[in-house]
Amino acid sequence: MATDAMGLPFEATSAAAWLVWILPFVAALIMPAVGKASKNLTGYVAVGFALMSALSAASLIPVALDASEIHHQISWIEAIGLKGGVLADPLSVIMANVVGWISFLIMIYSTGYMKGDKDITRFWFWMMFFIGSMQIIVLSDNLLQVFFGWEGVGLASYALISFWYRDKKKDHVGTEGRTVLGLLDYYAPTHAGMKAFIMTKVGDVMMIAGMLLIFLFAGTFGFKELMGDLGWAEAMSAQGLLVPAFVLLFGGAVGKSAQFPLNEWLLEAMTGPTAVSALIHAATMVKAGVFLVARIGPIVFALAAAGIMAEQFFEIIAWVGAITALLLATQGMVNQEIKKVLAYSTGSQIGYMMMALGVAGLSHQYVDGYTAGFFHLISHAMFKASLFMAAGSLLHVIGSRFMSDMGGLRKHMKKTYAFMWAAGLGLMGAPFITTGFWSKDAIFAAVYESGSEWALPLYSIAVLTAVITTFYTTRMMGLVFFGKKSKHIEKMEEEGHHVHEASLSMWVPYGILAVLTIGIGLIGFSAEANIHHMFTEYLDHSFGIHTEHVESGESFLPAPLDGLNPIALGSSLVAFSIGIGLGYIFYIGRWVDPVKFVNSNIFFYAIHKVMLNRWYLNAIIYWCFVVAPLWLARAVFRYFERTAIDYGMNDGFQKAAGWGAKVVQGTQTGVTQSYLFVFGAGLLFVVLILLI
Amino acid sequence: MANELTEFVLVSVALLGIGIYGLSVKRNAIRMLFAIEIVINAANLNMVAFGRFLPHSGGQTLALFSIAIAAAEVAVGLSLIIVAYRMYHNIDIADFRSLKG
Amino acid sequence: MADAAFLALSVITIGSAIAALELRSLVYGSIALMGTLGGIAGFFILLDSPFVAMFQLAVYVGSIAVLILFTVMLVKRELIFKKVEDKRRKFVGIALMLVFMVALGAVILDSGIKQITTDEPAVDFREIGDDFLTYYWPALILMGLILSGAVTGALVLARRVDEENGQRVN
Amino acid sequence: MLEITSTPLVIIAILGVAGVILPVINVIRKEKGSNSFYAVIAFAALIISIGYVGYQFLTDNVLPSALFSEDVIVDDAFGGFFAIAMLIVAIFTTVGSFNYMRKHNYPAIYYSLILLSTIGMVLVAYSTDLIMLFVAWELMSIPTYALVGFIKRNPQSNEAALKYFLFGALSSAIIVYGISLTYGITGSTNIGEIIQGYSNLDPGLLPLALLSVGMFVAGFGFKMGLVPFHQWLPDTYEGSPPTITTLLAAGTKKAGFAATIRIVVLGMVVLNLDWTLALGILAIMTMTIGNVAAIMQKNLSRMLAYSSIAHAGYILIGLAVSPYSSLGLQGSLFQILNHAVMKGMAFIAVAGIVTTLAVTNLDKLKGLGRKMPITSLGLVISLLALAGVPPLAGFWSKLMLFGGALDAGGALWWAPWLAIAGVLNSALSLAYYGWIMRRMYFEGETEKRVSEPKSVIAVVVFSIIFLVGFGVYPDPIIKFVEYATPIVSLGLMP
Repeated sequence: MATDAMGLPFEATSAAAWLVWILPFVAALIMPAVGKASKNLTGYVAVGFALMSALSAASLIPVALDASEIHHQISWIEAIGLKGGVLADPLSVIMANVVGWISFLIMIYSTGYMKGDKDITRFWFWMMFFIGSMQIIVLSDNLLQVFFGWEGVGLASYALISFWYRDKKKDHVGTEGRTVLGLLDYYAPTHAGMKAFIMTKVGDVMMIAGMLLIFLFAGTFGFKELMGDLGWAEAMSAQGLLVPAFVLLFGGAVGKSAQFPLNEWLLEAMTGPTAVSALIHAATMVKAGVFLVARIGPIVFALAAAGIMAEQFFEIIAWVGAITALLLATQGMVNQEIKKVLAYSTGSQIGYMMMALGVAGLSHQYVDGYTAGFFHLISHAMFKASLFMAAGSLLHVIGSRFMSDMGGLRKHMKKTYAFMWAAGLGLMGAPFITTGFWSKDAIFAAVYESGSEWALPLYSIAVLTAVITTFYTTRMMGLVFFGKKSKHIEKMEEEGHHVHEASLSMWVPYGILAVLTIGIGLIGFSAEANIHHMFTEYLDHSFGIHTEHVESGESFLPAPLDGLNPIALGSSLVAFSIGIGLGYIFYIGRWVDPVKFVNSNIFFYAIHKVMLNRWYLNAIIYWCFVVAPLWLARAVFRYFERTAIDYGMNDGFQKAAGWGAKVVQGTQTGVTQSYLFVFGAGLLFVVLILLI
Repeated sequence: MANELTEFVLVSVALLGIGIYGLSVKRNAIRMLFAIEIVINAANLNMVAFGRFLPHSGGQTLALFSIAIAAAEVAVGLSLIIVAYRMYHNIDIADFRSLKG
Repeated sequence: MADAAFLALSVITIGSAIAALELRSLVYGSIALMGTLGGIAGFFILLDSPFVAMFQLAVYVGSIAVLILFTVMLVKRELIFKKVEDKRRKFVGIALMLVFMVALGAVILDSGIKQITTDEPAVDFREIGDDFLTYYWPALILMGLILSGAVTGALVLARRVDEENGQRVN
Repeated sequence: MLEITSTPLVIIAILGVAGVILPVINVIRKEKGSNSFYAVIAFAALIISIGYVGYQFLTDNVLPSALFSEDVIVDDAFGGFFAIAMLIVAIFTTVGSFNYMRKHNYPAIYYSLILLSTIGMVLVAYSTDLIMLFVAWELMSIPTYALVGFIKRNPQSNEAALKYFLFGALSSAIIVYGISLTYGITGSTNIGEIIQGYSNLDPGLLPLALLSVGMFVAGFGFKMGLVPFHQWLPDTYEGSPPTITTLLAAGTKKAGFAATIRIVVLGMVVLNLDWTLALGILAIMTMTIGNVAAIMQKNLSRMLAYSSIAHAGYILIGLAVSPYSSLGLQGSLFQILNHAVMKGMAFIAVAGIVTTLAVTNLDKLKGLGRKMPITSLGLVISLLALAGVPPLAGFWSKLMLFGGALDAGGALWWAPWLAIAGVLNSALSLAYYGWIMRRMYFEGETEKRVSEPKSVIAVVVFSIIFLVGFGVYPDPIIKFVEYATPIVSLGLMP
């Protein structure tokens, strides 16, 4: 039953944990009725319920500060001893607040962004459904319930990506007519939704397989119960199934968080409304994978203390994260669509978080990497949501998704300009003033200090990615706000449309987040120290992972920075300077024309081409898993169902005997005799396999 | 008994084979019905033969049920054939293949 | 060893089964089928099951075969004598038949079935009646339902009334 | 001894009387009288029957499962479970026909045949004697031959019926053959005695036992739609009246499983043969071919038909691993109940679409979500449940099936592969389910809403409540399944 560590009245606190995810579902359920009454009302209802849900999450904060937990269970499926419940511990409380408050802000933004859409009720329904499902993932106390939320967010994501299902041209992503390896690089919303659904489903299938494996050995899905008796892990380890099971679970995270090699759906997910991209494909749902790894990582790490080693699990996570971070960052450098650049950046930054959570398990100080990854999750959620919403208002105003159609906007959209710089600096990791800097620096330090054999290569990748990140963020800012006005804008102005700032309900939310990025950044170091402290206690309490108190030796750094790793700090500064310098040369100062630069050298040209074509990964996936199987299905259909059975028996002979065209036009199947023949042969076949 | 069980069973297997041959080769619906009758009779023969050698009354009982059921089956089957004949003026099963794929 | 009666019956049964399928005319085919069914009845007598044999004659030869014969006569003349066949299908079918017989025959000969012999007297057919009334009575009820279902179903299907105007008039 | 109040006998009495009386009323009223009049009689009979089954369960008059009896039928939980599933399907069919049969002749006979076939389906599950089982099997089959061909003016209906009839007749002959072999080597037709006979079997007779298993698998496999005995199925499902397709897909197919569990699984466990591998191979073939063929279909009924072939494969997983994992067989039973509701609702929805729009071609279903919102919602929910998306009831049964396969992995090296094949196939099936959903919601422009048949709405609403309700809180049904599942495992047989 419930553990009431806090001394608060038990009903109140645990009820708040339940309400966090139940309220959004209530809102979703009443939404059709509200929509019938009045379409204008739907927005207020959604915002109101999002606020209530966020407030419930906020009421749980004391739990996190105490590093205690609320665990409340109800019986769910007694037949197999399964219980449902909520588990509010520091990890989930922080996450629930991030999700709750960011979604509240995005809901406000959406009231402006989606104004006048005739399918608005559907939009709110799925948004609320999404928030509820996401909070289930966060607050569940067992894997199965997590999986329910997991599927719920998948469904909502599918429905919202294809929200504009009429597939109008302006809702596509990609450039019309461009092909990669013979396949169009141009996606309609419905196609994109389908792609996301199927690609994440691959991960889901792996996840459920992993869950089932663990359940068969442990007899439970609960996180707390898994930590209770470790006999299951020993048994699994003895059969060599422990690492595979957890890697399968991680497969689910790979799919949902768009990590390599299941990363490609995230880019096309940008066909959805920008509010959706901000909420689902930047701030929350894609973080579900990171959250899952943060949930199960300590369990795996704690097993090591019991002598059950599963290092490969962490190595795989670290490498998947590193590869994704670099791969997607490079593609972000060359893309022309503002939302896609941000999407690449999202995947890349999540790669960072994975890397941190991975190296955490490879080092002795688990809490360092753990804190770094999670802190980066929080800061990324803020600045990326802000950037996306800002990009959404650009799209709203300009009416085009291409950055080449923007340019010189800094005078017209001053607020957006300022906020985008603030959030963009967060993404770049501008030293000392942004949350992005502190979290990224913590990741660098964690990787560097992990003492793993992979530390050096991972560290190089991390730094290289940081350079690229800074570069493409500067590039984005340069293309959008600097230089001359594009022809598109000039044409708009001729037609009498004026470029103006977006409405209040739109700029306020991203303004708040941008200000927070800087504001928390200013106290960033102590914020991180607080989280670090919280997690140290949490890991110790819940998983028995002790952290040795390393005395920070004589640091030559000045007092406020005491305890930072000087090498990480140094490389962070260098990476930032190189990236922003290069970006300034090409895109803000415009001293060198990037097009000429790329074309000047066959080497640059080739690299540019590969990056633009998404490393050919997307095309290869399509060839292998879509085009080829369709061929195969057609072939099976044509040659097995239609021909093999009947051709040999019927038409083949008649053709050979030259009985003419009559036979050819007579279609092949539907002939009962062949069916009966197969029946007889099948009977023989069954008897045969029985006798063998 | 003058004859061995094996012999009866072998005759029954032969009839079963002939019946399956008829079903997978013949195109005339009525002839396919013949083939089905042959298969059912093969099974009945088997049943009664086993029943005699056990000896046990169940074999004959099942044979009786089976014969009666075959009569019912054939009645429905023939009426279906008659409907088909009225529609197509043809009873060639291999020509009835609008459903396929 | 098999006696003469058995051999003769086997030849009649299997021969007329083949004839029923292979004879060009459907009418002769159905007469040959009656031969098969009669042959089976003969086997039943050899197996000391006169009651089943009588039932077989009454139901099969008496009604089913006649029913088929009538249907045969209902359809057009050309169809009765037309025999379209795909030769290739036929060869494959014969191959299947032979494989079937050989495989099943081998299984049966290989098994211990040969040892099953009996010297006990045959079951008295009164026992069958007993069985019907004490043990199998639910099956008998179902049998009645089957017949009623089959008859109504067959009648509805075979009816010609208001076929043309299509819609049912309420 | 059989009590006169035992469930199967009462069901025979209620449904049998109603089934026989309907044509008589028809004759007395000189073939006048509306469709709904007969439908209400049939519906009432079915409701009373299902009520009686429930009453028997609640008053604990039902024996636990896996008891063999001295009689030809036994009133046990296993039979009761199937009785509930079949009666739900029959109710779906009857309710769905309220609307569908308005345009067709002879409603009285139609409902009478449905009732008779339902008796057969229910009694198959209750039988503990091979002869009884065979007779019940035929009572189930013969009326459906007539029902499939019921629309006499429609050539496709007739073609479907002929194909179905030829297959059915052959397979019932094969079943008799299998029964005769089993009877020959054990000396009885009572399943309990057969199991006794098997447990001290002369090793020389083993091949015959295997032969009879093969014949049972082929004969029942025809109804279940196992590859390679499946080929009639898509044709028949497409051609027959969609309401009757409901009865075939959701009802008679499940009776095939009931028979297989009673005979093959219960009976052959004692033999300790490797028949499980054969079922495993068939399961994989069935799943894969069903799903691959479904991808290319252009017709909704046909696509659903292939999908139900695939589902037979999933259900067979549980049967294949049953001697080593009770979870698998429980999953099979749960999946059978789920599939009855899911496919039942899907085909009733198709019937609704056919009666209002007269199309089943997928290309013509564009924008169905706006034309017929409730029907479409039902179709979507049933497709998602078929794919096993949580939180719908289909998720739990698949979870149990695959879990059972993994669970049996300790004893059967190939069992985990069944789970892997099943999971891959589920993922594959999403492709074509998604295709249908996309057609319904994401295509087409401005469709006007048309009025949907009330009977279809009733079925859809019931099914959605069932699927979502038991998806969120499956506990009662899992308990029921546990209670109804016979204990099949090596060493536990008499």
